[in-house]
Amino acid sequence: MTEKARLTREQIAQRAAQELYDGAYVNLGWGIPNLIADYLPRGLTVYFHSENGILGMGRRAKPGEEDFDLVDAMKVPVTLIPGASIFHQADAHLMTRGGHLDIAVLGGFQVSEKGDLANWKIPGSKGSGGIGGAMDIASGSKKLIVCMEHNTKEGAPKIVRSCNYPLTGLECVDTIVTDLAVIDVTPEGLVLRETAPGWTAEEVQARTEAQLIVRSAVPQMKLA
Amino acid sequence: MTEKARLTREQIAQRAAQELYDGAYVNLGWGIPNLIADYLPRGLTVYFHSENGILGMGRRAKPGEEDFDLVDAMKVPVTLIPGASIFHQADAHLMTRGGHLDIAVLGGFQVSEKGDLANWKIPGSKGSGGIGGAMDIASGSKKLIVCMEHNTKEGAPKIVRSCNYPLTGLECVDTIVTDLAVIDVTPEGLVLRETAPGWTAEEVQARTEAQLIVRSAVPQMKLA
Amino acid sequence: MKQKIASSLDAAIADIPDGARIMFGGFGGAGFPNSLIQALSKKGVKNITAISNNCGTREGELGVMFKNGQVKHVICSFPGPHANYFQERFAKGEVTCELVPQGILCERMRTAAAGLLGFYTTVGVGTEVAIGKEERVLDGRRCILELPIHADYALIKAQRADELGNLTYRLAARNFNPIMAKAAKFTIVEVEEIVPVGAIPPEDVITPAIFVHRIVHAKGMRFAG
Amino acid sequence: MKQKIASSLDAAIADIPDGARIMFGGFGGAGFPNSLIQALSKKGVKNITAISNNCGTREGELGVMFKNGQVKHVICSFPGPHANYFQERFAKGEVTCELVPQGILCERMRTAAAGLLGFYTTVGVGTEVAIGKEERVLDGRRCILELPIHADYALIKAQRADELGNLTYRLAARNFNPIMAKAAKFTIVEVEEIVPVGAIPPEDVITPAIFVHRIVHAKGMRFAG
Repeated sequence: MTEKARLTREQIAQRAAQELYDGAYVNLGWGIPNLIADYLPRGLTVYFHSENGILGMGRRAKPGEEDFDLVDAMKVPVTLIPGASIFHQADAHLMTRGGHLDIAVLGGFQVSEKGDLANWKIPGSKGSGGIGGAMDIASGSKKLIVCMEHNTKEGAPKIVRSCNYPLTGLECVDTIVTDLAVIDVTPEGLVLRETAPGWTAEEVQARTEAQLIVRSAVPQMKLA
Repeated sequence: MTEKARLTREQIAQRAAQELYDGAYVNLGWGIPNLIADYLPRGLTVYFHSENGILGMGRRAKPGEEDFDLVDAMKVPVTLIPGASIFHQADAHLMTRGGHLDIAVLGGFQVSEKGDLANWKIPGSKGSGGIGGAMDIASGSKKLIVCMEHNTKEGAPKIVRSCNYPLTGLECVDTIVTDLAVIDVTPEGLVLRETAPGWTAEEVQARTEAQLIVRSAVPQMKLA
Repeated sequence: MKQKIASSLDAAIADIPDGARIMFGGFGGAGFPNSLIQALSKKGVKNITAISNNCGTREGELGVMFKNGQVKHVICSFPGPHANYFQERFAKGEVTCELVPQGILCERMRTAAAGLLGFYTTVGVGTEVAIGKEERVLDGRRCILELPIHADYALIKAQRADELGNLTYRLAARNFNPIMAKAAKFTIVEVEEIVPVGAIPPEDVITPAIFVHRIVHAKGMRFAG
Repeated sequence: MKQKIASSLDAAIADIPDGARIMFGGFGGAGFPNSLIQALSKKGVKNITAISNNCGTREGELGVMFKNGQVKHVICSFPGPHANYFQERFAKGEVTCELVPQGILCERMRTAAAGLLGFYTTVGVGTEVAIGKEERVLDGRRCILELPIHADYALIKAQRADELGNLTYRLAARNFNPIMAKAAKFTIVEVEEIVPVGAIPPEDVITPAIFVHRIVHAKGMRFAG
């Protein structure tokens, strides 16, 4: 059976970018989330936060323009927009934990039906692993969005009843954006908000371990 | 019986000033301690700390020179010396509690033989009372000096076996400078280091409730 | 861009309801949001819980709020020698007061700001401050558990804001203001000068705009000692 | 005035003994005390406990210390994709590692700096990070107790120092440096520029001189990604 086309990583980022709003303070994590800044809807001013003490990151620095004292959390030279500010790492995480960021977007290995997130370590992986800022960010953002593929390369569901990967945080995820769907974590459970173009709710459910709540007709994502 | 002359408040400050040393970071509390800056030995540079976020306070502002955004903890307009810095109140107390100040000097109502300090409230006094920065300062300075009269106006001893005034901190005082003596708080007990000019160790002990340890000959203070 | 600039002092505090928990910046006569306090007094907001280092200087600073009977509870470190309106109400039992060591007051607010739930300190052990608090031994030292202080609003004073809300302060007028800006749910700042976005170099910002929700221009007011 | 300026990088770290607990500033290639690390590597100090956000970039930053086997234990948040020398030693059991969430790493150092004894946080609850830590409920939320991280030394990088030790940093090279300066018993800073006392305006100082014990001039070193 050949599967229908899923969203590319860039399209996941593009859909997730629609969740941002004007004036929002936003942290973008490693992986797909880091692509979101490229798909910011026109006319929107968003203040991007970096764990190393920046609020108001602009676009990446162009070749020749790089200042290696001005890098994002992925070590990429960036620029500042007007109104940016610089502070130390403790204040940067006071912002993440303290509920000051409007939106944080993280990558994910698994999300549970209760909104638990696993995103920092693959079971049985070699080496020390590394946590970085993910646990602080997961704990305190007003809204946490997770961007990831809906299934592993082997086809296993990543939206599960209970995570069996090492956890990043409990009951912290608000919205999941995948290559198949947009799903909200609610007190009632996981609500299927949108499907990828060409996919039905039943097809998405078949690729999801956790039960999805389907309220009337589920619209398809718009990726203009 | 007419008592011999005791030190004036200014002389207590003058003796306490001799405990400071070049390059020291020092906080001076209300009352007698606040007079110490006037008796700083010549050639000494001391960095005075203020709880409202100043390190490197200089002399009080002269008339006409006052800047009411630059006041000490007693609300007196001050000046800055070269090398001064400004920070917020949380960082100011990170310094007091965290063991960063070399010396703090506080006023006192009572000091116990273990170095407990009572200095913020008189038992039975009306009103709310007020703590200010004293408890933070008492908890963390590398060396805490208390400046006070040796006895109350009624003649009661203020260096006692156990404080019956509301406490500021437990086992926090290192040295007591009074109008009769300099006393160190040691693991063995209160050691009489110096007496006021014209006073003997026995006379000081007679005006002290706590037992003083007298090691050989006790010198008299030098107030050149 | 969000419009954060209020058209007047009255507009800046118009939505503060009775019963609000409010932090007020300032220390030693410097850095008090006196214009905002005057507006709050005029509006007649009641049953306030005030979080502030002190309780006013006669009618000045928070004094007018106590004079008018607008405060029901205060969390402070040092009411101050001229807080007569506070002391009168306190003596009559019309205002209750929690005294907190000054640095611990800062830390409890910072704990709220940083999304933490409490901390252990040696400050206050064995004193009246420890009454009713959990005590234990950590690292061989007696310590007590202190809990965060949250607030609905912070009313603060800065020297300069850009239109986005990045702030700088003048000298020791900084004091409690940056901490309260971070700790409260909604921060209203009075400033002597509003400059365009970008006019404050990013490294010079003391309070980033993320902590500032409303800005109002006011000529600095000061009350004599 | 205390003389804090060391005559050379070697002199600046000459008294750091084997077994020392050392904090190292830096993040994302910026703000690393690379010249001091090189000197420490040359001196051959052993059995170090290193406290750092990450564990080096190949031989760069802390990498050389792991390559040479000078570190026995590391407290970090994210060893990093190019920390191959650390990972080799870790796999062989020659280095032990405590992983700490990045913001909690900051707070645990700040707790040491501020003379506090521990704090409660929701960060890490229900994860591997919580293993062996006290858990309780405060304000209706599950939280764990985190303890301070102390150090004998902090090795940090700043842009500019005055001769007294007041520091400023450049852009995001600030990162962990000001926190570590406050937390360690003895702070050694490498700076690109030393200016006379009084040259840094008091309001612009990021790290007050009270936290800085030794200053050494060094041309900034940087290692590619």
